[in-house]
Amino acid sequence: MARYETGFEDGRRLLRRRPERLAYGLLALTLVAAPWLLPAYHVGEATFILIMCVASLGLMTLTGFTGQVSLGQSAFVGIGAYIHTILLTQGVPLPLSLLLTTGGAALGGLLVGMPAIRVSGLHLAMVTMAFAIVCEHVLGRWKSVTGGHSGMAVPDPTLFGLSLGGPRAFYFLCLMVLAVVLLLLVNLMRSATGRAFIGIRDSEAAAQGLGIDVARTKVLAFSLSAACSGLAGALLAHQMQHITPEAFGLALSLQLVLMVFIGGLGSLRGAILGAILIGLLPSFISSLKEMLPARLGAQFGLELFVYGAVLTFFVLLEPGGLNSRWVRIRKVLAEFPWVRKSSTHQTKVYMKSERYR
Amino acid sequence: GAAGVGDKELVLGTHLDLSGPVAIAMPVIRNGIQMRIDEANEAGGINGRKLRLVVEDNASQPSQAVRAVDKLIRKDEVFALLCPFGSGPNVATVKKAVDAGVICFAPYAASGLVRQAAGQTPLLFTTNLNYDSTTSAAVKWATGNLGSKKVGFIYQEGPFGDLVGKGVKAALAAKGTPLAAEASYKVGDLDFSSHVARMQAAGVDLIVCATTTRETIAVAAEVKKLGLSGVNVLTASPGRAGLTIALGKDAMEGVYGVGTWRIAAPDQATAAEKSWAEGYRKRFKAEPDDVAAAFYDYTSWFLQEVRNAGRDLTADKLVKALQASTFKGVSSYDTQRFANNHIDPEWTRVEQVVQGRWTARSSVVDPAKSSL
Amino acid sequence: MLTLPHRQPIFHRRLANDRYLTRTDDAMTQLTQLIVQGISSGAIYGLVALGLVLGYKATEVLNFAQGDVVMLSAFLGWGLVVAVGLPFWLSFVLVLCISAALCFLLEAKIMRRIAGRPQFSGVMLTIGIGFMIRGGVSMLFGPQSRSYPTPWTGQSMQIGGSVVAELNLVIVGAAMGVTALLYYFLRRTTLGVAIHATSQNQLAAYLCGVRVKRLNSMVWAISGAIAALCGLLLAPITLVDLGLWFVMLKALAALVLGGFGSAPGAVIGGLLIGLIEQFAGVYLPDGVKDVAPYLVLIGVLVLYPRGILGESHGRRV
Amino acid sequence: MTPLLSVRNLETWYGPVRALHGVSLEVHAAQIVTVLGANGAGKTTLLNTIAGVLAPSNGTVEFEGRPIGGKDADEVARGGVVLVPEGRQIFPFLTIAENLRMGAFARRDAEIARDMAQMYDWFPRLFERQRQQAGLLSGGEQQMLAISRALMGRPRLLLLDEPSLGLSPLFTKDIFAIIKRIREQTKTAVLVVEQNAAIALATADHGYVIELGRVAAAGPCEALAQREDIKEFYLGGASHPPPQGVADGIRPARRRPSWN
Amino acid sequence: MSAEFFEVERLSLSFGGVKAVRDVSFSIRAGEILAVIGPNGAGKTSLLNLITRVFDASSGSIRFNGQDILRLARHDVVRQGIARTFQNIELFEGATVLENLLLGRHRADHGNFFSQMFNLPSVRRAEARTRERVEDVVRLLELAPFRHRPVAELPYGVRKVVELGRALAAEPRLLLLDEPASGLNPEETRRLAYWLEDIQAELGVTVVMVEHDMSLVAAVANRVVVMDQGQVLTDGTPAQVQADPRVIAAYLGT
Ligand SMILES: Nc1ncnc2c1ncn2[C@@H]1O[C@H](COP(=O)(O)OP(=O)(O)OP(=O)(O)O)[C@@H](O)[C@H]1O
Ligand SMILES: Nc1ncnc2c1ncn2[C@@H]1O[C@H](COP(=O)(O)OP(=O)(O)OP(=O)(O)O)[C@@H](O)[C@H]1O
Ligand SMILES: CC(C)C[C@H](N)C(=O)O
Ligand SMILES: [Mg+2]
Ligand SMILES: [Mg+2]
Repeated sequence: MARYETGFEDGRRLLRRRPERLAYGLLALTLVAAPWLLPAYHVGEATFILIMCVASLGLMTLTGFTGQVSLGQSAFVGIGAYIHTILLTQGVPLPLSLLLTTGGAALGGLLVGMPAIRVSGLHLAMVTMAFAIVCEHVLGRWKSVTGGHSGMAVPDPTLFGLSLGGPRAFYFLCLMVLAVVLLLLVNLMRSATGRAFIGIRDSEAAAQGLGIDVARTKVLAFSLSAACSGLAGALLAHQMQHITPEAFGLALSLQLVLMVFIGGLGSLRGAILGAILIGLLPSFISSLKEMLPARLGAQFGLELFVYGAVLTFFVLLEPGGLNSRWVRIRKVLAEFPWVRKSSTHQTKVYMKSERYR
Repeated sequence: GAAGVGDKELVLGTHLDLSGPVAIAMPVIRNGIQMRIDEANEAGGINGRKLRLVVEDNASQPSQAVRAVDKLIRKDEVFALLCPFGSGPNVATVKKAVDAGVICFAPYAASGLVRQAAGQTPLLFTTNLNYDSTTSAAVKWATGNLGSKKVGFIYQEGPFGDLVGKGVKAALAAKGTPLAAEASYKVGDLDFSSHVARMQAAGVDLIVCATTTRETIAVAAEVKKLGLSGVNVLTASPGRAGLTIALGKDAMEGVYGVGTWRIAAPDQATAAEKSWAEGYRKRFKAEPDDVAAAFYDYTSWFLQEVRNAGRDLTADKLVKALQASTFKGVSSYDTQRFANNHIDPEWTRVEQVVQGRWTARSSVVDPAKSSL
Repeated sequence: MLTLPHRQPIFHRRLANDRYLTRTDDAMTQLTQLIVQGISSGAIYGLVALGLVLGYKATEVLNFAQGDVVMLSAFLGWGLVVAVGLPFWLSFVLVLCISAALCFLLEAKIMRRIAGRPQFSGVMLTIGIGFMIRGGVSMLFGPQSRSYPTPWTGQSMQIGGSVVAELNLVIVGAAMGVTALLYYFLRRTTLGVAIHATSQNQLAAYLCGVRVKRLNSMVWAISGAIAALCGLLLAPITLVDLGLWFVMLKALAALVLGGFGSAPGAVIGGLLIGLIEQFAGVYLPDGVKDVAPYLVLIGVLVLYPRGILGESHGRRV
Repeated sequence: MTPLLSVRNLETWYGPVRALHGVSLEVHAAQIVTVLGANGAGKTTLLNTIAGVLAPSNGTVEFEGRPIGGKDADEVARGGVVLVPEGRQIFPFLTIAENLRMGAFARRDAEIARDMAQMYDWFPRLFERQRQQAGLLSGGEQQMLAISRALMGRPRLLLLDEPSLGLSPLFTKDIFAIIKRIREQTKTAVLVVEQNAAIALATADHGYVIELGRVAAAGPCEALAQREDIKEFYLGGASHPPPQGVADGIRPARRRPSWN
Repeated sequence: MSAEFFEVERLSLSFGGVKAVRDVSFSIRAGEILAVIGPNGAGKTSLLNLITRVFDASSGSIRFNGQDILRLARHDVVRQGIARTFQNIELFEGATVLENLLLGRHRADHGNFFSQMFNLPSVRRAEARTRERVEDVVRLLELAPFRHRPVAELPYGVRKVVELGRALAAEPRLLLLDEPASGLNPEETRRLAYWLEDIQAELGVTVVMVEHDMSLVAAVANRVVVMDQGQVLTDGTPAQVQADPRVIAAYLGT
């Protein structure tokens, strides 16, 4: 059956066509060259976004692929940041600490996931939200270990005696971590486990009927996403240089959920696009402010208002998320000279209850 | 020249909570700073430079503050951070700023912790009194003068509450009495009945509050509602503000507070205070407020030394100037100076709301040198 | 139990250094005090949660902006009473109407567009709208806190030996009244059944001739009015303040605890959380109070995944 | 005589996909009309468009002389055109009785209770289970519920999308008998889409065959039932047993699936 | 092989007061196609749900290849070689036809989570094998034109076929079908009959099929079990049951 094998291998290849390979190659080059092209501030922002990408990829596996909405992701980011900081202070070398942190967060995800999977949908969102609130509280109260609300200073990242604390070096550390995480997730998503995730999202009954161990797979997804978030937390700790519990509160959870949602559920690319959009918003807003007339720019609440407006705009007008827009653009580009006028016929849609999934 | 020091312009930055839980307290702070800067610019700038203030939002979120400070340092290339707000945000960012050689002046935050986070640096100048030493002095005063025996503590979870608590405990430890009860709340909590009930259950006769505006009022009102007539309420400095009375009205009557700056009632105001208030009203079409005055003052102090540091401005020069400076502003109790990079002496006194006005109950002292 | 209201304007009694004997409270008084307090603060959570239940019932959207509507209403109340100078009760009615109209429009113009999308889109959208409301209010009114007098400000009475602010009674009364009305409306009227039906299968509801769009908007309007009620009742307790939306977190917990989509459940959940907070606040170590409702929430949901009064949604294949 | 329902040149799109390419048909008062067609021909789309579930992008739908094309489904339903949709669409957490009462939502007359008794009489299984959540009914029971809920609305035009789906042979016959009886008693017109062409053609007066979103044939049912192509495609399995070839291993040449 | 291949004994199920299945016993020989017919609400779907462990039986036993199914964990039933389709189609709406079919093979997919993450050669080989089997199903059911179409867009009839394909992809030894012909027109039903023949003859799969379309039952079933009110009314060849007056009265009509 060699016929299928070749076809199939082609189908499974990551970058199928020449133009695609070219585009991604260019992207990689740009990312590598970026620290020299951008001013220092933007390198910092880019690093921040890379970190957010790692965290949002984690949530995407859970929410976008497995259909389990979690508002507790900030807790795992926090756990990661704290474990990593504590390990580093204890003198554990950076690579080992990153691994241990990832493992620790995965374990945390496992422990939270096991009871949490008993509920689903909005109930799950609420349980995980409660968990995040409790977790932040514990971080703030457990003074002997976490330094309480005054937080902890994060040691500089060093590798074999070399400091990675500078903006460029740290940018590359984050870029590398993101690349590895992305590659592993891409692999996972195109294999049996990834398909099982999607199956559970679309119909638990059918998934069960196909012999997928629903409980186990859900816990796995939880654990996986916690691991990514924890890893992101470790990097974030370096980015912040000083961590306090409030940094890992509900607001961060909401941001992450917004990233995967606005990026487009069920696509890793969406997670990254979402992280870029949401990650850039604050700086976008602050530069917007500078352009507005001083009276308006100085208004209190302007940030919040614009932030909300952008969210509303994207949720309303990009139902498939940024990813679907991207796919459409790519299609137009691919068919370029023959631009088909897509007839936009409004179809009526009806609310579907999700209460009996 | 140094970062932010241009030919015609001096760029300063700050980060405030413009969209977070404490945004309510920001307009006055911002107005106070802005007013002084505008005045300086209207007078032709300082040493030939106009001043430009870049305001960023930290939403009281340390992580957002980190990014805001990154932007201020790297993109706007500010010369100094002027009066950034919030303990969490400042603790998380101060090291970053001073490491980059940016002066951090007068953060409105738990000073002790900010200093701890900053490490050994000459670039940090805190003007906010230490919550622990001032509160400690006030609690000692209360045990002496009000005869308080059992002390309870209601505090905001976070660095601010922690630091006030340290002061309360220090004062009690000196007396050899333990803290009778403590109850924490999170920013955003609306209901303080259980906190007060806890105090009541422990039978306290003095409740020390590490609270800001709304919570101070809520605690005071709850105490009144329950008719706990032998119980005194003492609020740490953030709750002791003109605003709490303006909003809390009757509920605030009789509450004690730890003073950090003068709150001038309109009819008792000095000429300087009156003209300042007039200027504020004109500029912002709003009633002036003690916090605004305080931040106006801090900005004044800063600008005064920028002028003294001369046209050839560098961080080092300004640090030297500041260390050598003395200052007494519209709202200062007394002349202040920086010693060991920190405001010294820490003038404070105990006040009480009497007929809708913060009224002195003790003399102004420096808690490090003498007790109230 | 209800001894006669012994009305006393409480804020005018003491002066600066007055010192009275500390009241000796026996454990019983303390207990009743806590229960009364717990019920009255729980009632507010329940009331906010009720508004959430309604919106959820009809459109299966969990309105995360509810807390912001509460906050907005409080500001509107301040605006009408203090800035415009209208009498309290007129403002009261006006605010209810404005908030209802606003939520009506919100559903009709915005929420409707995401029909058929995953449930969580509604959450995302209302979060965005909530931000806009919060930002808008602080741009319009400024972020400062403020207060205004209500008929209940500062009034309190004695019930069974413990002091209760009249406002708390009003709140409890309002919560009970609204719950009873809603319960009757949802269970006993054709329109109520239609709301259930619409949420279960919107297409089928259309096919039965239900004016789904109007119905949904109307239900949102009612939930807006409830939010306004909460805002107006909360304002005298807590000041008119941007932070009012925080009540949303507790209301959410109440809603989930009681079982999504159950009106009595929401109120029970609210009361439960109110009581838990009070008791944890006094009898458990410091700090536990803040997380106690959430710990209970996690525990209850893990044991009863549908909440206390949640319907079971068996699905067959 | 003007028809009760007249559909002219109806065109419906799903986003970029055109599902109906200009369909015209008529239903007269008290007439039973059937629509036949292969999978994906657009039958469901047609009924949904008439009922207002989908919006047409072209063409007109008139009911009793008034245009109803593009109106919302609830308005169409209140106007007397009631659809039993594909896939049942019951209210899963309401009881059976509540489901039926929802069918009469738009009615204000006093005869609702009587009609309900009538439904229980026709569908005794529903009577037995009237307090049970509808979502727990068996597939066929749900279909009964969907049909009787539509009847509770006392439609003047009843649109049925594959009413026999999941019903036992006996019950399929019953349903069509009921349809006929209703037509006799109340002059209700019926437009029915059906895979079981044999019974549909036997019951209906007039028939349309839709292929790929177009009307491919139309005429009185007797005439349609005689046509060879229709016999082959639509009556094949129903009127006579399948070719013996299946058992013998000799198969008739496979027709390409209609979706190619 | 003998009657032991699949055996249901005195199986009962009740929901509160409703006795959906009462003391049902029957057995299937390997390679047989067994049709289950009966009036609406007779308990046919419930029977399938019992076999695939969606519901827990109140009493009775189900033996498959000497294994007691009722003792297994839910997801392990499939591992024993039992696959099913659903009456109301339970496809993964958000996925393409191909993905649905691949998911059908989940139980045969090997390799742990880490080897999948690193896309080790063993995983690549397993994936290739999986895809190969799925392509066989695509060919058998003529699904090639829809391979990459999202299921949500497909008409009812095609979805039915996709669901059948998904069950087949699991390479079951026992296939449970719930009304496979509902919603299909006679032409399509005839095609289904061929496929079922193929499935039986070429793949050697045993089939239990709940069905109302007697033309299909008559064409492919070796044996028919008639259920009524949760009980077995009678069983026999298609011709026998079609002639049974009780079956005519309760189910077929005249
Ligand atoms: N939601 C949708 N999105 C895109 N295309 C659709 C959608 N629904 C239906 N279609 C397409 O429209 C065409 C007509 O579908 P329709 O459901 O009307 O067919 P039908 O005749 O009712 O078929 P069946 O007998 O299977 O019910 C089909 O080709 C189908 O693929
Ligand atoms: N979860 C449940 N709770 C209560 N009753 C149920 C449940 N599931 C099924 N029933 C009842 O059990 C009976 C048998 O249902 P089942 O679905 O097995 O019937 P069926 O033979 O498949 O019918 P059909 O041919 O209509 O699909 C029905 O009367 C149904 O109402
Ligand atoms: C500065 C004070 C008013 C308290 C403030 N909330 C802080 O974070 O410290
Ligand atoms: Mg159809
Ligand atoms: Mg069935």
